[in-house]
Amino acid sequence: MAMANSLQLVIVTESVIENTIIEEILALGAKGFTVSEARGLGTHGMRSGRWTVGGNVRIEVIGDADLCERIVATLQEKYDADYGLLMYTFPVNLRN
Amino acid sequence: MAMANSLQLVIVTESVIENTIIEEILALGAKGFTVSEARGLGTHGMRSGRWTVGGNVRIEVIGDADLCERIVATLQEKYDADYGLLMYTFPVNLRN
Amino acid sequence: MAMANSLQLVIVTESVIENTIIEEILALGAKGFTVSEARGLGTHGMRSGRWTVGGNVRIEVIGDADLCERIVATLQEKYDADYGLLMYTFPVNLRN
Amino acid sequence: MTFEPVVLFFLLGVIAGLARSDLKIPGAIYEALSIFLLLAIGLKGGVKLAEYPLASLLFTSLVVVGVAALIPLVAFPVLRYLGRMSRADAASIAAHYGSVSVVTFSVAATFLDQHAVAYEGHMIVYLVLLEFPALIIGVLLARAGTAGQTRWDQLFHEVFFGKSILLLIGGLAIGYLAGPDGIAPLDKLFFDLFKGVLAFFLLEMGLVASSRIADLRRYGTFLVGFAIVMPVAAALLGLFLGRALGLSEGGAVLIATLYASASYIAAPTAMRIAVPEANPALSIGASLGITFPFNIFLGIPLYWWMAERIYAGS
Amino acid sequence: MTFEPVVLFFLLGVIAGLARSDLKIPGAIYEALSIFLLLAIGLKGGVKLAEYPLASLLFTSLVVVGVAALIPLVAFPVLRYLGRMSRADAASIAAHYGSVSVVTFSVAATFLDQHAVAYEGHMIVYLVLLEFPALIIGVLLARAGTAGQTRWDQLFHEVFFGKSILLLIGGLAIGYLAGPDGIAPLDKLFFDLFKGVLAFFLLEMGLVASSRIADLRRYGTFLVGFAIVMPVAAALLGLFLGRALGLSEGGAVLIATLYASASYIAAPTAMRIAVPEANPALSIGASLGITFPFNIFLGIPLYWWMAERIYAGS
Amino acid sequence: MTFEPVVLFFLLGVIAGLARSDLKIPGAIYEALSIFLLLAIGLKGGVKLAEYPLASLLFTSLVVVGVAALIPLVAFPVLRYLGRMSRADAASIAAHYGSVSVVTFSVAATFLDQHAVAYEGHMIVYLVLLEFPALIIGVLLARAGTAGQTRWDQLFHEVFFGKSILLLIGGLAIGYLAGPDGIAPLDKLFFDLFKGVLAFFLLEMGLVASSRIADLRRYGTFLVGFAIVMPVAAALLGLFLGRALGLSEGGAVLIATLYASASYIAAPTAMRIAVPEANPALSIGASLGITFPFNIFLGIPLYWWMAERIYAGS
Ligand SMILES: Nc1ncnc2c1ncn2[C@@H]1O[C@H](COP(=O)(O)O)[C@@H](O)[C@H]1O
Ligand SMILES: Nc1ncnc2c1ncn2[C@@H]1O[C@H](COP(=O)(O)O)[C@@H](O)[C@H]1O
Ligand SMILES: Nc1ncnc2c1ncn2[C@@H]1O[C@H](COP(=O)(O)O)[C@@H](O)[C@H]1O
Ligand code: NA
Ligand code: NA
Ligand code: NA
Repeated sequence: MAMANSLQLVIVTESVIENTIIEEILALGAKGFTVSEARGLGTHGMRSGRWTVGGNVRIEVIGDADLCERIVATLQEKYDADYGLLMYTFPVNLRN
Repeated sequence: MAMANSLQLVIVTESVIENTIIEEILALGAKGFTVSEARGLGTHGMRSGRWTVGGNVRIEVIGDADLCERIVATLQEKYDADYGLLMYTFPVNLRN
Repeated sequence: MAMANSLQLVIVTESVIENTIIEEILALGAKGFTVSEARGLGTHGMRSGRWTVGGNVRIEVIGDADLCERIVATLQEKYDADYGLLMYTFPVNLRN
Repeated sequence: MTFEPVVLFFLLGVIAGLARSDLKIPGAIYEALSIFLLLAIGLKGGVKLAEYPLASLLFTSLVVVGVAALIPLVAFPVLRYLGRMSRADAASIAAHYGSVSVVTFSVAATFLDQHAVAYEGHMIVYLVLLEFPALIIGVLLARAGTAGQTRWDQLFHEVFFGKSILLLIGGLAIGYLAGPDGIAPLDKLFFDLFKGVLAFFLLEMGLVASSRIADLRRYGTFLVGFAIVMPVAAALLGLFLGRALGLSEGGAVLIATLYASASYIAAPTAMRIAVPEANPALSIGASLGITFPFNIFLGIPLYWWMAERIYAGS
Repeated sequence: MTFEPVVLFFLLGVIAGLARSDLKIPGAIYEALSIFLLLAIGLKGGVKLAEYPLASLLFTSLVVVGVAALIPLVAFPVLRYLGRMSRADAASIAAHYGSVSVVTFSVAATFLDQHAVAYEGHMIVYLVLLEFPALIIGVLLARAGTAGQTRWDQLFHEVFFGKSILLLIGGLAIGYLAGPDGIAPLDKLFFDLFKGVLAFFLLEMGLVASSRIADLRRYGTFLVGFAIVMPVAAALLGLFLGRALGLSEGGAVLIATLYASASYIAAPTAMRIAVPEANPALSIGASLGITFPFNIFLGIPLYWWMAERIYAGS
Repeated sequence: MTFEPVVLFFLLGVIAGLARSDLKIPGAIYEALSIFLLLAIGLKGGVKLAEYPLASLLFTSLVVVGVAALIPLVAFPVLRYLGRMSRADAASIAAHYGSVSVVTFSVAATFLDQHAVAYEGHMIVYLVLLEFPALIIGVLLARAGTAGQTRWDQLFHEVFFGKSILLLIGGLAIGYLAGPDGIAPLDKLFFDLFKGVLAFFLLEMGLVASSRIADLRRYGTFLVGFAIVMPVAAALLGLFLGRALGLSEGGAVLIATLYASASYIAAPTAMRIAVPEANPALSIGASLGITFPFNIFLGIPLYWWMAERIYAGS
């Protein structure tokens, strides 16, 4: 899928909404994603990954600027107020 | 190992071939690597990390453009057809 | 926290000093961090994550160049000699 | 008042947590222990259930569940107006206290066994039935008169197919279908090891609770008081109901414990999904940081003491 | 036809999976359970093995393994020409069905115990011996007349030092060397808990199988038919062989079950490495999504029923 | 010299490791097993402790711990001047050998049980007491006459609230408080399964040790020799002390084993934090790669043989 001008969008959020977020991402047109477990601290407090608190997930999506824009806009509107959420992008070169 | 012009190569692939891929990377001259567990969706379908399906691993290698080129070329030729494989690079500044 | 000119600082180090490193990072002014489990190979040998050897952690901090500079300088001075440690930065666009 | 030795493991966990020890039960193990406990309790209940005519259970079950609905309905205004909490927070905490705690129930049953007090085997059915109605009441309270749309489908899914209910009901069904003889070869795992696993679980709960205790200072004395007074009031309701239903003294203590206990497995997840604007630290802090230890150390012996008074007076 | 209560846990897992419950057995637990099962079976077999003269086992073992080679050799042309599958896919599926399933075997043994049917203790030796030859046959079939180079060294390594074979053979050796008395102090873990652990394992298998059921629609009715007819045919072969070898009725049912069962632990990994161009979803979908549940619910009682007819006619 | 069958699991692990098998015990399971072993040993000791007057234990405990301090104090100059190691490395290895191994102790106790040799129940108290003083001596040795600042607060915290000590002492206290009757319902988990869990643990230790064996070539023959001679010398010290203290023959073997064993749970973490410039591969390679297998296969039977000679001569 070697294409120019790809962006990597990284989403760090609460694992309790992992499935919901992934459904959103796919509905918005992502062709794939990669998820890994994480924990962390942010404005919503410590998320140590212990039960009853829950941990974070780190979701990575590679796509064009347009797709990333749509995902960012949707998640920000629907989940940013109530859930721990961090999103950032950076350009990458796809190599296969 | 502070050197200029380093690239971070990220390889997302099936955990069943983790050891094989790491041998290739070291044989091609990488001085180190970092591995973490992941799961994901791509053209080879969902890899949820449940047994019988298996999960992915995310392998990161920092090196110069040459090394990354060699790794990309080798893995693409030998593993891209049969295994789930995603590779991308981006420039980073090494700080120690 | 959408701000321009953010850097992502990635620190890969031994899990035995995770808590110590995180205290340093917060004391130096980081507003948050994300941690995930990793394993790897570097100049300090293989860290497979098996017990008695221990694994690595991958700590990500997003902040301005100043903060990253302070963290890099502190960790390099205090931990680079005795512990496995890799640090690198790259620019990212914060999206929320 | 004596207590069950198994609660000493909770204490050990609290000490380890407060001392910032590196002791931690890995998440995978915690998950496995909780699947074990839920299945084992379900199986135990299912085997007992086969001994009772189902029809006779129907009426008492309706009463036990109906009366339990009072708990969140009383807790909500108390939290909202006395405690001056936001609607979402009050509703979420009310849901936690209306639902039940499987581990508290297990400690109470162990306590009764230790003191050789008999109780009806079908209590476990009430445990299953009491787990979820309060969650729905909580969401209704949070949404009453507000415009916020609720993810009702997600809530119902979470409530009925969330792992706690699914394992409890699944175990109940398997125990009922297989009967005592069919389950016998599983006894060595599910019944003989039960108390040991409970000890392990309490160790981890102590570790987690200790991190909650620190948070509590921030929430103020109102919530701390609520987390102690509410269970005692609910337990009294349970004791009188138990007597009215003609249950044994041990059975009444178990109803009291169910009413007094607050959920910290099913409720937090359900509330995070259905009432995300509620602060989870408040509800979990109160239920796990105060009510749970209160119940296992003081509450259960107290409810038994009260039961003896109430039954003596009949 | 009655079935073993333990299979109800598989059903519970399927229901949870289809209902998209959040129930999941953590990977680490699944790993530990499978190490437990493999070691326990090996130990059990090793203790029994000590009771038989090894030489007498050699001949029957050769026959049981030799006849089993027919299974992949018949399955391959059926899949390739009747099923119009690619060479790689046909070879990989043939390898899965030629190999065996440890859990299916355990459910069959439990079934026989429950019905108080005796069987020879050395059956477990066949289980170990049958696990790998089909994997090598599968790779040979995939590579016959093609230019593709095979990672033979990796395959042999995977087959002989892969954890299933290693734990089975290791357990066998330890059981044999230590004898019943040496193993006795381990009985409480490895034997008393065996059936309970099997129940847990079946719960997880149900969860995984449910995700495979959805896939199956895509593979068409041919594969579904194959996944039911093939085991029954193989079981018949096993029953007649068992009678010819003078085994007890119970022993014949176990040979039949071994022949009928399809691997989903050793085979998928080995095939992914040695025949990577085969689609793993097809082989795992058939073996885990259809053949496994078919065997534990219908197959085992059916093979027993057939065994009674065949042995009555002798 | 016969050995305990349970050590065969260690051998299986070594073989799997050397053959580069994909067998591995997941980290979460390893963690859980070690929590189990530490708690179980603590509980066992606590129950026994209740049978002894605490005051009478105080004197012998002081002697056993005091004499044990000789071990790191002798090991350090040997490593530093004979072995030409850096100050940090010599100090860290000395600390490992001065501390003790819970698993080696358990194998020795199992060995004595198997040979029906009696021993005093309070040995476990010595196990707990011997775990940490050597760690502090090691840090003092590393820092003597150097400018390097030590993270003393972190070290003390690690030593006293690190999970090994915490679980051992916690178990001891719970066992002591609850007494045999209070602990009885936990026996099925903590005592009946103990030996099986030990087998599992030894399997994993074999896997890890095998990776250490390869490293050892690099460290040279001096370290290998040290890792065998040091335990035997320490064991002799322990045997004579045991006799002098009037312990039973079995008790003396256990003191000998404690002195001979080297830590690989508490010590590595503590040294990594307090003496980070020491190379962890050296100390863990010696203690886990050589001393541990030496002790469980040859050392324990040897110490028993020596005990018989020494006690016969009294
Ligand atoms: N400055 C930061 N650097 C790295 N990760 C962060 C940062 N801020 C937040 N995060 C991650 O994003 C998650 C959600 O952030 P928040 O919504 O601020 O609670 C946190 O739990 C962290 O894992
Ligand atoms: N667009 C994408 N964004 C992020 N990760 C991806 C993407 N496509 C594929 N991946 C990851 O790479 C793995 C292999 O991809 P594939 O070879 O396409 O199956 C997947 O399982 C995902 O973890
Ligand atoms: N070239 C590299 N590429 C990726 N990760 C590396 C590299 N070098 C070191 N690392 C990671 O950083 C950790 C510490 O490195 P070191 O201090 O060199 O032992 C290693 O265990 C690896 O996880
Ligand atoms: Na309640
Ligand atoms: Na078969
Ligand atoms: Na020692």
